[in-house]
Amino acid sequence: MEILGLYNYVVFAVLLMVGLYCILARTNIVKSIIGLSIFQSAVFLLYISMDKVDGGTAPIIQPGAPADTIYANPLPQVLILTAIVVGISTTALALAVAVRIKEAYGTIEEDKIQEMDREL
Amino acid sequence: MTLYDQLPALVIAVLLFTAPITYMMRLHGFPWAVATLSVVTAFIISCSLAATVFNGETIIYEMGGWSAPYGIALHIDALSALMAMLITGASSAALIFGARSLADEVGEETAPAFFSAWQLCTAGLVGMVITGDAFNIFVFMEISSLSTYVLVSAGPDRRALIATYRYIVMGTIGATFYLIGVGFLYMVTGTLNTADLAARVGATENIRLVLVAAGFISVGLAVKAAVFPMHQWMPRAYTYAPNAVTVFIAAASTKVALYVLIRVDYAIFQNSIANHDIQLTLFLVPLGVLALFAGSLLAIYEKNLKTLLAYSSVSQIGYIALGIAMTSVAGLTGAIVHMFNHGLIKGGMFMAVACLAIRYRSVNIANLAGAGRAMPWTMAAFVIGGLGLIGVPLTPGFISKWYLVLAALEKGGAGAFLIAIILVSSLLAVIYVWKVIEVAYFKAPRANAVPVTQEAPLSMLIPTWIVVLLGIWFSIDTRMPVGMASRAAEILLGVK
Amino acid sequence: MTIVFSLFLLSMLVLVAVAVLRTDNLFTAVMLSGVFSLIMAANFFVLDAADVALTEAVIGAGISTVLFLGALALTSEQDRSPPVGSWVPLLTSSALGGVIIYAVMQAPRLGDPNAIVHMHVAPWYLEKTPELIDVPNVVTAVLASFRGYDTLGEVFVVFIACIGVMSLLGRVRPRRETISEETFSKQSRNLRHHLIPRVVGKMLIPFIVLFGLYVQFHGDFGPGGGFQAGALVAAGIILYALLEGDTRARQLVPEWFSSVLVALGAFTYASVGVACMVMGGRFLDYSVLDPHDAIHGQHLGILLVEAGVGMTVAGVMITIFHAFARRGIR
Amino acid sequence: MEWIYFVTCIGILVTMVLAVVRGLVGPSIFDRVLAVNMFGTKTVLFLAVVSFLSGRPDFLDLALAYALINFIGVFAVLLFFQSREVRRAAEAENEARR
Amino acid sequence: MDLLLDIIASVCLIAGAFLVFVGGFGVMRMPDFYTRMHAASLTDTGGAALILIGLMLQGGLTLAPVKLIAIFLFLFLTSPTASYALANAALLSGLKPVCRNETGSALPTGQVVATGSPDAAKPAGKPAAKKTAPKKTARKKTDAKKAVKKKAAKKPAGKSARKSS
Repeated sequence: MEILGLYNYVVFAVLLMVGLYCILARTNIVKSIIGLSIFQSAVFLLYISMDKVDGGTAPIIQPGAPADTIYANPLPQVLILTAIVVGISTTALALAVAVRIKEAYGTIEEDKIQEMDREL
Repeated sequence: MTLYDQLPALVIAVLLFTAPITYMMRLHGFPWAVATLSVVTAFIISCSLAATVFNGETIIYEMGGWSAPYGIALHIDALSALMAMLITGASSAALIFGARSLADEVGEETAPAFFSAWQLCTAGLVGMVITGDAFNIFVFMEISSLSTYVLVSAGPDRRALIATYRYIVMGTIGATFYLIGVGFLYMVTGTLNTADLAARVGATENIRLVLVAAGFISVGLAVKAAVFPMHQWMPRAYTYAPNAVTVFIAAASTKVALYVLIRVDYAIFQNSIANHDIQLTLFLVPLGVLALFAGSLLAIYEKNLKTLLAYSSVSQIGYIALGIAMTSVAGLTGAIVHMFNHGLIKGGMFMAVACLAIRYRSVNIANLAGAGRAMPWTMAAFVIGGLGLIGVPLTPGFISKWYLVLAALEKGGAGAFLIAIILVSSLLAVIYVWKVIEVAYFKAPRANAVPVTQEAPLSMLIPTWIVVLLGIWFSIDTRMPVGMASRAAEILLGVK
Repeated sequence: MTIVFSLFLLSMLVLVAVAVLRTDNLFTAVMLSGVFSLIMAANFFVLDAADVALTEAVIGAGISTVLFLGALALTSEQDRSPPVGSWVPLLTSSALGGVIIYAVMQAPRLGDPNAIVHMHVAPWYLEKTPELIDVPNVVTAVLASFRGYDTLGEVFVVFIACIGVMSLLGRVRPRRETISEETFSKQSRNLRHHLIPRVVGKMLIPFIVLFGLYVQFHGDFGPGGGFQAGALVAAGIILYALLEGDTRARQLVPEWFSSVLVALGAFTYASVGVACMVMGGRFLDYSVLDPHDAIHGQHLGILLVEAGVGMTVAGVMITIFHAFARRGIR
Repeated sequence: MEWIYFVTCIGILVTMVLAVVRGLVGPSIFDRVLAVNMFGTKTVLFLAVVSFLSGRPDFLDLALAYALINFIGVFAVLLFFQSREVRRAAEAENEARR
Repeated sequence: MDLLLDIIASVCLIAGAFLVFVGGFGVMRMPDFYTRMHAASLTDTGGAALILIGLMLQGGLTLAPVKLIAIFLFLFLTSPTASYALANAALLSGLKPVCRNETGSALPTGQVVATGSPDAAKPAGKPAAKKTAPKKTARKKTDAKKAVKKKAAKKPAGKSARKSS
């Protein structure tokens, strides 16, 4: 059980690895951006895994709930709400840049773009 | 609450409050005017804040009236006030200076968005230096980075796009690393306030998590600060951004990441992890030394003047990293003073480059032949800046190097090695600065080139010279920067 | 129970992430990353983070998939990366993973009630929220009031993303692709000829917008708030744009309107903060908004602030969507 | 009653796994879209049952939101397919000209 | 009364879960896209309905059943619509349904054979079928379902479409 309790964090590590590998190894810009969003999502998992309390429930206080109700930790949730919005903003901006790159260079493969720039 | 008590929040509020207004301005020239007005106001506010904390006081401002660690508190001491002054000063100088060149490079239609992004970039950077909350730093880091991407992508060349893309990828990786580090810290302490973190990190048993958190935060910020092997995004971003934008981000943005590095490392980790000074030294000294050489060498072989200066920034960041790594008052003072002085020097030099660009249309060094005669004032400013990079006495670069050498002397044998390296890299700086001077002053212009006979417009030349003269002033009367920096270093190291 | 569900969901997560990495077809990758977000959201829900789950579903699975598809339509569908020859990425990412696994072995297990995280600040929020702010949803209270400054920053992050996309795609005219009249006339950028989807979709739009408003104003009591509501309302408009075409959607919600919405939302948030200062409190201290009743002041402040957030997010998402949709081949 | 919910959840989760596998295997693009769509509906059900299992039926809002979002996704895909034909034609024309 | 309600709810939930699972199984095992879609969409509505009804019985007199009804209506409207839209898109892009001939061997599945016009008014299915007639006979001889499937899987659906147009 102890090891299973750390499974979330291991998955977090694996997702980070996948995301980073996708960013670094792929030359396709849109693919890298997808990798970037996986990379960011992994961090969401880290934070949200922290907020769980055994036998708890979401931190929304019910009117008639007994006084000893256990609630999950609200703070990581707030942080991740912020981080999700930051993530989509970055993604949107990166995609807009990718579209402009396609229009300017006719391709979204970084290695080809590099060749084209070198010719100049 | 008097207005005076509200100043810490006002410096952010002024910038954020007016950014949507700037965006809605559709009249010619107004976005620039609103942006300049708000940034200059922010500069004045930061100056008055600096005056307050000059004697080593600390201002704590509780956002929303919630006391830390439950709410977010602004935390302003000598170091943050100095940085806030540098940022807002660089921002206003670059805006005033860039009125002409930005009108050229940024279209009328994109102007509202562009200047709004400029304001938010300033706000983000200032927000990072004055906040006292680890997660809040991330939020403002993202504001500043996203707006910097927008600013860089406004560059006229299509290569600006690819530079922006690289910057986005590296910047996001850096910020996410920082976020992971903060997450681990939160996991072991249950708090996000930096002062509270500093108090609680030491008590933890999960030393592995703290160590890895320190690693993630340092690497993430090193990416943001373009410390040597993580610098790849920087030269392109500086080169293809609009000229005035380069002035601003070269002067301010990487320094802020270094500031956060100093702040987090010294305030939180230095007291709580055993032997952390050695770890920091092992991390930053090799990178700093490599940066000194690699940056200078790359600069020597570079053909584009803006890229050359960007590589020189890589090597100058190496000095700052060395200063941070020494974990002594003198070293830290040197690093902080160099952050300030390098901002002044590089700002001035990029201004000179922008002046050249507006007449020559190209900043390839080969094309600048004869610039010394055609644009004597601009080139003079450039040369003074270059002397500053080398570290000649009576220029700002000398002061910071002096402190670095002092700090190295304290270290004994290893220090002598560091001094030797600092000297050698100064010599390398001589080479790349001379390379430009040689072309500009001693080469005849090409026969087929359109001759440039006009000096840069006064609206650009005057701000350039103001910055250059300020640099000289601060190298003669060193009370302000050195005073604040040494006070900041004492606070950070807990020596009083 | 949680662990069993997590086991399923997290294993699926890894599976999907690896599949995204391996596929060469970007469309497949986008679809799978939509699934990735859905799994992530379900997992958040299992971990008692209802607000985050809602946000991740609406923004991660909904809006971001639409944006990715829009970007794919304008770029290319095939990933032509050369087969990987370099070992640097592999080494870097394995080192990263190794370091993290090394560290998290000391982390408290999932759901440990004695973890330090649940000891220091968090209980204070849970305890004091009913007393100081009197809002059932503690997440909303922390988001809008205790850490309202963070949220202010976040609104400006969205704002700047909108500015950025507009300055990149909005006004600079794309290079005209040369295509024949025949191909051009075939191009239809709506689903108007699909009768069934059109009827059903249009029927649902009012409900989506209504639901968005519910999420906006019910955010104090249940999962929800400005971000989720803004994204939902935007999703309704986006659905309309998909069905009826971009041009008609822009008649419904004119461009100037959505950009005013963006600026107005951000402005509202900032000016609530300034108003607090003017009324003698600190920045974003809503208690002073009502001089007689601090809790009522908090309520008022949270309402205004969330409204600002909702406006900005809705405006931003609509604007960004239009910016991508409009830039088709012409 | 608890374990009934639990069994239902497991049933739905297994189906989700099957849908994911179909999404990974393909073979055609439409199979993937089908799998994604099906996965979405299963998520809705899963959330509904879990909200009962954890005793917080007020969280059904989430399931509702998922149902809506899933629907929009399918239309986005549909429009994407439709525009793809034109894009292909344009690409082919451009290549022929070169 | 409560017990009865519990029992009915349990039966509904279990039956629903079973149906849902059958749908998933069908999606895995069915030979081509259209049959898979059939499995998915039929059991989707049926299974979802049963599960939601089961939950409604447990909800009591609160807001929960109302929300469940809303979800039910949504799914009931959107799921078939989505299926229709998807099938339509697949057919228009020329994805052929599989049909068995007398010998019982399956025809190539999941392969795009012709580009249909996006114009819905045109019956796109017919010309596409004609075009591919020779191909069919050629493939029939191989009679190796798996081999064909593999080929289809290897080729991304788009490529062959572009070639044939």
